[in-house]
Amino acid sequence: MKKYSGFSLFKHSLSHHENWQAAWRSPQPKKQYDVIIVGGGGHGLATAYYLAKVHGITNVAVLEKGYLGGGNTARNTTIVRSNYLWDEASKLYDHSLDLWKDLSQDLNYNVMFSQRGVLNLGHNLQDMRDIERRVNANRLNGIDGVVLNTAEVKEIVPVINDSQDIRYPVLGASWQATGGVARHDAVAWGFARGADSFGVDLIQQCEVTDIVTEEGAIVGVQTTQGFIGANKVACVTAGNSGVMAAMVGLRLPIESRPLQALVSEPVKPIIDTVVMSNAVHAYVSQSDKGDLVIGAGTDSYNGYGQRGSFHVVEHTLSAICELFPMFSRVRMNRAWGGVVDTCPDACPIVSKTSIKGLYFNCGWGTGGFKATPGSGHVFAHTLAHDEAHPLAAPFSLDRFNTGHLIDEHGAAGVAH
Amino acid sequence: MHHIYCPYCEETREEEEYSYTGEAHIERPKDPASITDEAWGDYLFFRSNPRGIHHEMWFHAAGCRRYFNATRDTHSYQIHETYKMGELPTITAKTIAADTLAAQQGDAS
Amino acid sequence: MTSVSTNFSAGDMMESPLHHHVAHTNHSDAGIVMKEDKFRGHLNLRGNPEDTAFTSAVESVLGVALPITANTSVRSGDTVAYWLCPNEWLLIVASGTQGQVEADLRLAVANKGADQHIAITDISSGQTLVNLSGSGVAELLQKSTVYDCHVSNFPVGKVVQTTFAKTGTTMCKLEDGSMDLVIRRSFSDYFFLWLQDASEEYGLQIA
Amino acid sequence: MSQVNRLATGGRIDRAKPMSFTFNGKTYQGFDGDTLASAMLANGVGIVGRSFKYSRARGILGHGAEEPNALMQLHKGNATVPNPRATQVELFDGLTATSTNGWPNAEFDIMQWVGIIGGKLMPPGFYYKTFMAPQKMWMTYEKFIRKAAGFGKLSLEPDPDTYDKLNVHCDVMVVGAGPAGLAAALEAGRSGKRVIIVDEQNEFGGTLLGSKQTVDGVDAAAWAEQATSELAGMANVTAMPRTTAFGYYDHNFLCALERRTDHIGPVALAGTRQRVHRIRAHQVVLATGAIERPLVFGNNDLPGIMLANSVSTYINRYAVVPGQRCVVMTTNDSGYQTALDIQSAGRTVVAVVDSRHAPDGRLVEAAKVAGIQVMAGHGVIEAQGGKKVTGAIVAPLDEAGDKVTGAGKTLSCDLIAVAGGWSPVVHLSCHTGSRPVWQEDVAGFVPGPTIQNQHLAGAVAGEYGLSQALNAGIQAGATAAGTECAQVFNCGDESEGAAQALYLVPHTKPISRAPKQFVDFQNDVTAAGIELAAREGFQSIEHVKRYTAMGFGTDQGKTGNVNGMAIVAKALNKSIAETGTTIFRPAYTPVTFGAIGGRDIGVLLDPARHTAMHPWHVANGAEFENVGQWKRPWYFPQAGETMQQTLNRECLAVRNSVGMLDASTLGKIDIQGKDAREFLNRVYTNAWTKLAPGKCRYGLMLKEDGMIFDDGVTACLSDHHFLMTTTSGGAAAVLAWLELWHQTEWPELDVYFTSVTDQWATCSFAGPNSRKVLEKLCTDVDLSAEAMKFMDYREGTVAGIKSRIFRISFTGELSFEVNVPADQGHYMWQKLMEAGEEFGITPYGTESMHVLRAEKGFIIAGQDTDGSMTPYDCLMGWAVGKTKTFSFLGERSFTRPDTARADRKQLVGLKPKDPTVVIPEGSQIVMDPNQPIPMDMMGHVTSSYWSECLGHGIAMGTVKGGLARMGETVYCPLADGRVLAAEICSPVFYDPKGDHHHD
Repeated sequence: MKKYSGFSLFKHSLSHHENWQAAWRSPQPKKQYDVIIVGGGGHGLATAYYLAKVHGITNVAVLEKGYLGGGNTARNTTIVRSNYLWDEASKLYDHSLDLWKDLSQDLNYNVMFSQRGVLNLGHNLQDMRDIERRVNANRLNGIDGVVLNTAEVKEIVPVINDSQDIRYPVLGASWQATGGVARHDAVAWGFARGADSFGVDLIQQCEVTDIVTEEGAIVGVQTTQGFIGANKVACVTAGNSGVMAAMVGLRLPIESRPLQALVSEPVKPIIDTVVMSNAVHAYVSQSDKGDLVIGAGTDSYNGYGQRGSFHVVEHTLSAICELFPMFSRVRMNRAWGGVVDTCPDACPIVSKTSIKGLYFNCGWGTGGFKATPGSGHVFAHTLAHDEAHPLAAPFSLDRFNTGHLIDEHGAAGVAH
Repeated sequence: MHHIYCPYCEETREEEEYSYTGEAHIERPKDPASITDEAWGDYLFFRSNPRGIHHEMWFHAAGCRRYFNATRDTHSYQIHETYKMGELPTITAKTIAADTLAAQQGDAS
Repeated sequence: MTSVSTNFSAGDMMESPLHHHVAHTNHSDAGIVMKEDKFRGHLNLRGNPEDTAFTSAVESVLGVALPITANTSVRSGDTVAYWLCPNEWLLIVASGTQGQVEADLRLAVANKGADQHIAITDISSGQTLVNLSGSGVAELLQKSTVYDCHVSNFPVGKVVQTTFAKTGTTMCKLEDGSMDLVIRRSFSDYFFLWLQDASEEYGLQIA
Repeated sequence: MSQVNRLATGGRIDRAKPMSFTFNGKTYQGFDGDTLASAMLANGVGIVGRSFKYSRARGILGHGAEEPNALMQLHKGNATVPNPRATQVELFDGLTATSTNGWPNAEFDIMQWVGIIGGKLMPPGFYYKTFMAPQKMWMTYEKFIRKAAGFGKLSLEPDPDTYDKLNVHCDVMVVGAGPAGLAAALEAGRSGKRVIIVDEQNEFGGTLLGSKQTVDGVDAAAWAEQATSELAGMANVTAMPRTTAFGYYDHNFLCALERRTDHIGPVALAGTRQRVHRIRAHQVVLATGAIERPLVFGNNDLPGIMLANSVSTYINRYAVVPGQRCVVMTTNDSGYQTALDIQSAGRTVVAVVDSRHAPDGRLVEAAKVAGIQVMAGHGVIEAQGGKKVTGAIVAPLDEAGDKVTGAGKTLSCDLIAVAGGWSPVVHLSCHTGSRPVWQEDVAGFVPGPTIQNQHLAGAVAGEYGLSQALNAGIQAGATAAGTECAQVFNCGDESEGAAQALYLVPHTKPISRAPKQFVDFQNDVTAAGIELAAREGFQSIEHVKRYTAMGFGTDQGKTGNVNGMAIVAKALNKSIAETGTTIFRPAYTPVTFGAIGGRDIGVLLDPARHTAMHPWHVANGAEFENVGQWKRPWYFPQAGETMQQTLNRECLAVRNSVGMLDASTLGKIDIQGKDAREFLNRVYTNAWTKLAPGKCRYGLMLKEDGMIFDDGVTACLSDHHFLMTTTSGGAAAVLAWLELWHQTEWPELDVYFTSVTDQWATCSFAGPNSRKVLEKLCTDVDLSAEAMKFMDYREGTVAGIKSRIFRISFTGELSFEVNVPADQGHYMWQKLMEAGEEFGITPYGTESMHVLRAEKGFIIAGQDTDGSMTPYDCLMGWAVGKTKTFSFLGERSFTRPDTARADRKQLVGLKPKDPTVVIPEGSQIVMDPNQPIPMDMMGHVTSSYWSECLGHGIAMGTVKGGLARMGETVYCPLADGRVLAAEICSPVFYDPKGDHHHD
């Protein structure tokens, strides 16, 4: 892998950029791999990267039915934070946040991780109790966070409507200064380039049509490019996890729902941080291009259509206009949907299964982007050792049978 | 924006009148005490979540307040039928596959 | 403690949900006229429509047969019955008679057979009947409800339960083309705020 | 300044209505009927803005929704609107506009030097390759990058306008009122069906308005006027100009934005500025037309290079010729029409440069007859000029259009009209998930298969000819309306020559070294950039889009996408059909946030629900709390009181005499039927079989996972009749829950549920004197302690009103609840206040209610529980029936391994060691305050108050294994550094034996 730098840019400019090498190879699939990762989104690519880098397992293929990073990685609102409520979840997300901090250097790819801070607004007394509880838990876990009152929120986001006479006034917020946003596509491409440099085969346009087992153990997958053998198959297929599970007769505690997001036309910078409000279902930040990037709530029904219903967008934009009255005259440029794999407790599944050699990493719901490096990192450990990474252990499938759920609805909500 | 036929109101109504209430035909175990934790967990949380034909429940919240079932394609969002509680679907993934096959054979002949 | 007494005259024991919005008009030729039909008796009736003992008992009290076709109503003098779902009706009767009607219904049903599974619930105070008329009503309803209220889809006598802005309503079209709406009490202030806002371009008269 | 480019006659402008406007501070004149763009062109305005990345000078390219360059900052102050396209802004007198980029202005932009000098260092993806070291510096780099972000600016003031929505329904919805759409609407309208036809422009007609063709012998524009007026005369047809269908959602639901006042002034003087029509259609006819493609050659972004069809439109519709000496470059016959239009406007056509070697259509012949020079087999390979085009380098091309085959020569000109073929406007058809398909014979993507009731007509389906469009339109209208139609239009426009598909005009230099060949103007995406992306392995069309930002602009690639996709395909040695297209998403053109929000803002954002006594609370100075949608009195401050003083006063009144709470918001469900008891047995944790009429019982409701979902008191009114209460926020969910189980699992149980939350107003008054207050008003019920016991229910007359009286208590004091029909609630409240006056009856709100119940250790579901608490976790095992025959909802979950653990978090009382302290709610609880971070958190404080009657702070909280830890000390480390100690105790702080409420 040729290193990227300001110097390399200058050098290539002299030859009219005619000599850049491909960021990754486009190999033909081999007959047999040690590990097959199904799903070339951010989580799958990160898993491949850490498998190779940390565990030295490089005979790995990532099979992607479309194009790399083309699912929810390409469709989310790019928020990164770790201020979850429960120990299990906050430690996992904070592990991820730690990896984010050095990710650009580690990957030699600028993922534009920008720690511009995340506000979670409270609009009623119970919201504020929950915020106090969550921030206190974060603080005692070593995760940064403070509780702000309305005036302090206004100081950070001067354009916010701080009137107390509105229907759901801003009573305060939690503030995680180390949270922020990153460039979603770059995350997928950076991990892809990194994994490829270790010899991982990234195979696009290769859809897995069946998972093949013998005597309860994995032997490979059937794909649109033929059979590919492996003793370990890791499904990192987000919204399509249920479809994968069904191939081996499993059901998952997951429902796939549309989640919509939208951007405005680019405008001059007006908001520097990420502002999230579970109570009124509105999340907004502004990209470096100037778009207001806005997340809506999930649609209530199961849907793989990568689109949702208009009333959900209407609901979100009325809340946005209420929180930011001057946004009313800006215009929506584009709205789209992703397919989110939602779990009953709003926490992921990073787990072995009853089939030997079959693993699932899914259920990240509305909040998977922030977990990308952490998810890949712990899942790679699980794959390499056939035993859960300590941070991943609480997220096993059997919690749905024992009852040991980690109910993050308060902190995750429909938050991104 | 779904447009859904309510089998009780006998009219097609806007999505905003309804709420979606999950997979249909999941029966509560008759004797919960006698089943394993695993079986109970399956009943509570595990769902088929198909990409394609799905039998699911909707609640006509702003209308007649009846629950009913729908056979809907979760990818195209086409609603093939709705039917009352206690009834069984007449259209399933199997019947659609058979219809498709028959149509193809029809084309071929 | 001394409390501020709020606007009660002696003997004025009853306040309808829209009590606070007194008759007035903001436009000489208002396109929307709202009239609250206060204190009507509202009874929720449940029973099996296939049980003729039940339906005939109800008919004997109301003087008309219960509507058993979806989305329809029957009307007789001060009494109107709305179909709500296959085993549920809203009976709106003359003000103050709801107690008697309920008692009569229970008696009539009991007389027809002891095992009748029915329910009658007085909800007269929990909701109110509002009539909207005027040249702007069709468009006002388009602003307010997702249901198609066009005459081709909403003939006289039809009853529809649907959304009204961010609350719900039961609507019935009258002979004169106006629309009766049932509004829940706790949402009535919101309803009125919405109505005021939505009727701004037509003018609003409170009759 | 005079309108140098305005023709003396012709066009659809009203020369009798001159209008002045300013652009970048300079005043110009235009006419009614102009767009801002046509007026600027009439005045010879060249540079309208600067490009995003390289700050290159840009002029107007198109005449409608496709325009990528002419983004304006319109109006001033709070009315300012960022980014509308000048081509879509109707001119009005006094309009002000500025460019959105360029400093000090678009004409003399300093940033262009960054583009010129740094441009070579900014190929696609350059961000990803640099600014990495050190990582911490990224935020600093980013600060500078952000300075260049965005086009227009937002005002910091609230929007002065309002917006609304209409829900509309129709049989046939026609999108687009060009020839195909008009024909479709006419046919559907004549059938009597309910028809809606919308068009984004100010008048119907589309291309007919800028055309010199005829329809059945009638002048095209005149035919459009006839059709429009026929539609206007049909009562069943709603015809809406200035209305853009911007989204097509499932099951034939479309959204359209109607601009009601934007053509009149910056702010609506009356009514709403814009209106969203939410349209449910049975059948949809898409007649959205096609957009002309520009041609990709060197410096093809210079001001003065325009779409040929746009040039024709400016001439014919607006009487503006945007140049003196024009070169037309075309790949098909339509460019010849533009050449003819220019010539007939009296300007010079230097040449028609046609990439085809043997063009031979009707229009080609006409141009030749008119004496226009045709350079067949040639292409404009590069434009020359600085701030404006001054010349075109024209060179011979090979037949395939792949190579320059000879020496070029420069044609001097100030306008290059480019006709690169047509791209059907497939955008709406994509919104519901249908993928466009490449159709080689029309050299464009056309809408793909769909399950919507969708019909296509005209150029959107690749039917580019006028007769074709009209005939397709009338047939689509007939099909959609379910009629048959034999009408056939004839426009005499047969015999067009075949078009050549040319997506990149070759240069003598390779792509990477040629002058910049722009594909997507707004985002400065060049052919070289696309080629580089392919070289770097970004082979999917979606990857190319994301890597280069092609199609990401506010025009969503309307002009550039197909050229870009073709260039990708070529770089990858694939066909366009193989590489495919990106998918278009709503909105077709950008839509104002405020319009999508509609009227659901301010007080209408969400309904505020009020009780019957609300006016009293307002009049008596209550502060309110939002509980779900309800507005509940939080506390009733008196002059000079702090909130704590108010609470102390309110609580002491209850403890010492009597206080009154409006409890009307509690959910109430009327349950009737002979199986009501059995049903309650199944949904509640405790037993209901033996509850006698006239008795009440507290019940806990669980979800099937065993966790507390809701709670409340249910009264047995008669053997088959119960009244259930729920939490204020949970009423709707509980009713839906009961219906769910009844309708899906237990339909055999004879039971009916009816919400009576709004029916009953509830005055809850508590305190040692509460009986005395009630006795003053109620004479027909024996209220004595012996006759009416704790948890008894009676019907009686209170203040002359038939009431339901409950002796239940949430405060620990003797307490009654009087329920009256809500019509009489306000009256009852006043009567009770009057009756209680001699006892100092004190109204209290939810906060004092919380304190009083916490003193008694009563939980509030949702505050002390969070969806992870079982009854046992809340020390409420007493409320769980152990011997019920039916396995009630949630029971099975108790025995799951995790739920059965002994060290689960359990709800306990917490008594601060320092009696003056109130531990903040939400504090986390640890056992060892000196443990370094991360600390082992044992639980958290769920409720905490100052108890005036006890004289110390009290709290409830969850603690792991808390039940077995009575008497132990726990610690709450606060954010401010304090560590508060508390003792684990029973949560019942006040009157543990319950003497008071049993009195």
